[in-house]
Amino acid sequence: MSFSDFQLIPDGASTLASKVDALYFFALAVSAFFSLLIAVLIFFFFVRYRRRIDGPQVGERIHGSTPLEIVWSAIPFVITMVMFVWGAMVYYEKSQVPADAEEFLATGKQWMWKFQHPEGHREINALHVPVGKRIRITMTSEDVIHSLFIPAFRIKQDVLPGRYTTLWFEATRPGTYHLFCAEYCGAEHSRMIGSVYVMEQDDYQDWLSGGRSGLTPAESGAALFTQHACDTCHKEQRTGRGPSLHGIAGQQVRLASGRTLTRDDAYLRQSIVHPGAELVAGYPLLMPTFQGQITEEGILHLIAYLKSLSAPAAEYSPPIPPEGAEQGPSSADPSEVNP
Amino acid sequence: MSETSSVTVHAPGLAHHFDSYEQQKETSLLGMWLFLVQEVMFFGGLFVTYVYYRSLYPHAFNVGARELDVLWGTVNTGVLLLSSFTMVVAVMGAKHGSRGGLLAGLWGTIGFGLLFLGIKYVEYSSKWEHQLVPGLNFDWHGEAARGIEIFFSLYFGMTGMHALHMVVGIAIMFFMLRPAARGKWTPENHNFVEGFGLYWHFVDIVWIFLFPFLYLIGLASE
Amino acid sequence: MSTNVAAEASHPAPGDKPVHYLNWAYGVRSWLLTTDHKRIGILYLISITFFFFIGGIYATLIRLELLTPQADLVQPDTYNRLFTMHGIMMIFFFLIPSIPAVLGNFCIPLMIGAKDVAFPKLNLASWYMFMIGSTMAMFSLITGGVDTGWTFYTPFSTTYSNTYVAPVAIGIFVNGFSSIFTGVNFMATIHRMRAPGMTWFKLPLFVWSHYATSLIMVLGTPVLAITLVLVALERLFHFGFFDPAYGGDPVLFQHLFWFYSHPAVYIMILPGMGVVSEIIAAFSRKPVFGYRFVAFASLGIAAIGFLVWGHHLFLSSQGVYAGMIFSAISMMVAVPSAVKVFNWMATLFRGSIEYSTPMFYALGFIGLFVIGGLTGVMLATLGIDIHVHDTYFVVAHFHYIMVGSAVMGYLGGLHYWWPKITGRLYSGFWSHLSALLIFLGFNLTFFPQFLLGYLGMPRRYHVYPEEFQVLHVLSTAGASVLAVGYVIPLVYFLWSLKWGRVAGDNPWQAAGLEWHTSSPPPVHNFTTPPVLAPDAEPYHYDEELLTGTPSPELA
Amino acid sequence: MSEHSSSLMPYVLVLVGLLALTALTVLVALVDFGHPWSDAVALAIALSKASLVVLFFMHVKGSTPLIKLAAAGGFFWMLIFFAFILSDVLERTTLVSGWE
Repeated sequence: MSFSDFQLIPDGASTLASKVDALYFFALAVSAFFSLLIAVLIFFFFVRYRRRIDGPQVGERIHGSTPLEIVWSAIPFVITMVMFVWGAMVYYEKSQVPADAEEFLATGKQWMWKFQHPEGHREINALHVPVGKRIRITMTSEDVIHSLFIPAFRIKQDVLPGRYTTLWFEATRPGTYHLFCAEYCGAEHSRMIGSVYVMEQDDYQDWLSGGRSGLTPAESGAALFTQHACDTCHKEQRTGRGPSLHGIAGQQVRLASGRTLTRDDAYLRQSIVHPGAELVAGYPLLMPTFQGQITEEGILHLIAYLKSLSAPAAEYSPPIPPEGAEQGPSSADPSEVNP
Repeated sequence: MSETSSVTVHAPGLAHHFDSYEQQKETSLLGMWLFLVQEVMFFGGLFVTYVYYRSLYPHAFNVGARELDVLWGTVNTGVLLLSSFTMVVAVMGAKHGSRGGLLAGLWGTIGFGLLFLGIKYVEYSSKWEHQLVPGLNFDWHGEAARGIEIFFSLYFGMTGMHALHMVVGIAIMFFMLRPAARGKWTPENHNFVEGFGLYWHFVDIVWIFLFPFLYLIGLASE
Repeated sequence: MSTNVAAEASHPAPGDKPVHYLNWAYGVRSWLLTTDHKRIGILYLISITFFFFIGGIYATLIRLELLTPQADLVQPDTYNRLFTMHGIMMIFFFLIPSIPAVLGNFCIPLMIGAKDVAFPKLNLASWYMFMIGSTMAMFSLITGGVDTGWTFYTPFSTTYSNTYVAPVAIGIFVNGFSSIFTGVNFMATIHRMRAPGMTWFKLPLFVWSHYATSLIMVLGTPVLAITLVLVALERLFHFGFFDPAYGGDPVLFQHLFWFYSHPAVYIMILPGMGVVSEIIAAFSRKPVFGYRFVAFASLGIAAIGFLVWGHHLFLSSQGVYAGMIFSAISMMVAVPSAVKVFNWMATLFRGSIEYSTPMFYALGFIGLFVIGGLTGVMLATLGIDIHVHDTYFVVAHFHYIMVGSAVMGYLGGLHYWWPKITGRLYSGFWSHLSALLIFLGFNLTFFPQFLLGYLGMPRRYHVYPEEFQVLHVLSTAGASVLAVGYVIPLVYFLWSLKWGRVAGDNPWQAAGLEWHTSSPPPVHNFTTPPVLAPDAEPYHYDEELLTGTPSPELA
Repeated sequence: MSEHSSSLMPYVLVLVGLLALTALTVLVALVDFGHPWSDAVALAIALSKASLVVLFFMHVKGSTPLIKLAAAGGFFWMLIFFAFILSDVLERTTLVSGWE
């Protein structure tokens, strides 16, 4: 695509884009119709009923008409309800993340976007994605609120500190597209931008194999898990001082306060950063807080690792971290961690 | 306001733009109530914040509330209710032209109000000693620390705003003492006293809600 | 209505200089300690005009910076301060007080036949609150400004911004009380101070719209006040309320902020709608079509408008179903708004329409409001908002409402009541010219921004991709026309004070009590308190009314 | 406005009622009624106390309809404010298992 060409509608490059555009054109047509109607009426009445020296000096005393009022209340009501229902359908689709979507990770910080592919590739202010694949991005912020905005995909989602939000899309057209931060985030807000590169699937595979992949999020998480000596307490079997973490992600848990919660990403994050916030029933508070010690990216990796731990602990064998991952972790002395 | 004959020589205490004491009284009461509606929304913002975080951190709020002194809270509730009663005495005094009643009511209200603030001071300083003042002096070892920090932020935010309203009220009452002694307020026009009474009772009502939701939650379950 | 009004304006003996509210006393004290609603209106007029031009200077700098895609005029820090201070000045210190505190203050007691507002001292206190609040904001401006955006989103405002957030927040807090005092005063005045015979359905629609506005001021402003207190506590003392680092939730801040700040838009637009109803009736010489529907539409907009704030949070990770509820209710605001527009159209029908400056503004208001309102419906549509949220589409939309509509309404009202306020007429030619310039300049400035928004240009960017430049240049060109259009009225209004023709009591031959007293009005508004006959009706125009001098702009 | 007698007796009774309700709310707080009910009881007692103050100390009983409307309207609007803000947070914390 060419940036120099003057456009009125941006390129559409996702499955959602055509749906948003269709809704937009409908709303535009309605708006144009009523704007023109009112403009024409104003001009017509203004000319037709202008005061002339020899004409009537006062207007006709017409006080109103209830049927008319009902009609012109009902018409906008019906039209806006059509727009509401249609809009809600598009929004619902945007908010329902397909289960089979590949999970990318993103963290926003003043003033850059960091992305990570499921295969482990990391990018800053650039995102390479294959065409025709459903992709979801789990996002969080290191500092203030940001918002990931890809105009060509007609998609946008705020990125908040202390919380995970998700954005998903399926790209349909290869090309290079803008990526913006849409929520004002400070001095260099307008430079917190980048590019999305939509590639044919083969090209994407080439790109993946060309770059240095590094560790996948789960592998990085495994490394962090040992590096921070989490494994001294959280053992595979229930032999450690802390609960076993195998197969817990997404499951229900009973808390010391008596409530039951789902261990979703947000709960796992909170349990790492603020272990005391919601204690699991049956375990005393021994774990220190890791607030400020692990980056948001690292926490995302730990969660990915926890999710990779399958439930049947008996037959479970830990994933083998690729070479280079073990030096740091194994050297950490478990006794350093003071519960 | 049905009277069309304009009052050329104004009665004492009747502002120029009103036609009658009746209109003046109704208008001033309405104005005061509208101001209280504004106050309801002001404290409403605090209460909604409270409910919001309590639904996020139910356990922490119960634990945090155990750090407050139920006895002092109960005593203070009683003190404030008594001050509301003395305020009624003051308004009745003004209404019936009893200068003594008005002054006694005002002094009583000032006294109970100051007693309330004194007890509040004792409570605040004990929170300071226990390092329970968020931001300035906060240290909580143990579970649910973050929710407890929010609880105490709200505790100081809500009781602080309430105490500020009391300080303003007491200051106004000190300024009311002299005109009261000189008989400024008559049975025909004591709208200021009556309006101030509404304000004071409103401040009392805020405390009526603050007390159970800050001091009494989780008393049985924790 | 004139035949029904018992009291006519007093005409002093020839050669006698009439005593009115402007000349009965002179000196600074007589102004700064006045409790006369008319003089307080003038005080507000002078103050908000000052802040309008301050805000305008910021806007000019913003538009100049955006001429080019690079940051060549100002640095990012400066740019962020510019749009923040532009928003704060224009919204809190110009638009919100504009029509209510100037025209509402001046006209409501006159329109309902009262000697003053219910609480004259509170009215003066309101102006002092405004001055204290605005001075604190100005202090922050002089010492370095604020860069949070006028929305103060947390945790940026409470933790990350290095600018003077707290003084501005406290300034807006204090200024909020000016708004609350005005609202309380208007409501009590409209309830309790009406002249005998002035029943609810004889009130001018301007008064109805101010009643609705006052409701919002009283019910909404305190929530902003407490929110800003919490922001200040978190920023100054690190109390935990909104910053996730302390366990807070930034989305709660957005809820609390928009609970006031969305209805605040209706504080700006409703009085403008009231002005338009008055002007359309006066210059078509017809009763307003569907009077009761227009009156209740004001209340409807105020009530429904309170329940729609969540449409600012569609992408803030608000719940999906909560978003749908807010979207559906937002749509419903379109109904009373459309009712008003259609009723104004029907009022023009078979009118005797006079070409005059206030009428130009009123019709401009309607046209721009229609565009602003319809694009508002588009923004409330969840599916479209995903794309245009936080883009220039939003910027264009709210400028169509706040500048296109509210400022046009304010200027229209000022032109309409200027002869009543000052007793003088302004130049017909220059006022026509400036109305035209403002209309054209406005559209040239902001229409391209709709296109920019759908193309994906985010808000609050000081550098942008090059393909957006064409539209930005158009916008800046329009802004320069707009700026000229805004300066001209300042000149001819000031000129008219000394050299303008004497207006007479009722230069437009309009109905309405305010035209049945002298211009400028006497200190207590009416020499004899007016009484309305039982069969009096609002906007009653017939040939009997048309006595005296013909309309000045026709002559 | 209704003209009450100059007797303070009715107000003394209201005061006694308020103090009794204060004692009651402390006593019932010692009993665990389970999750929503303990709060509901505390809220009900607080509302009763507030009603006593509003109706008698603030003379809403016996005042004009307009004053009654103002008093009720403020409270009603605060409820709306609560309902809409909580619709969001409750959806996120209970309906959808959201952040905690």
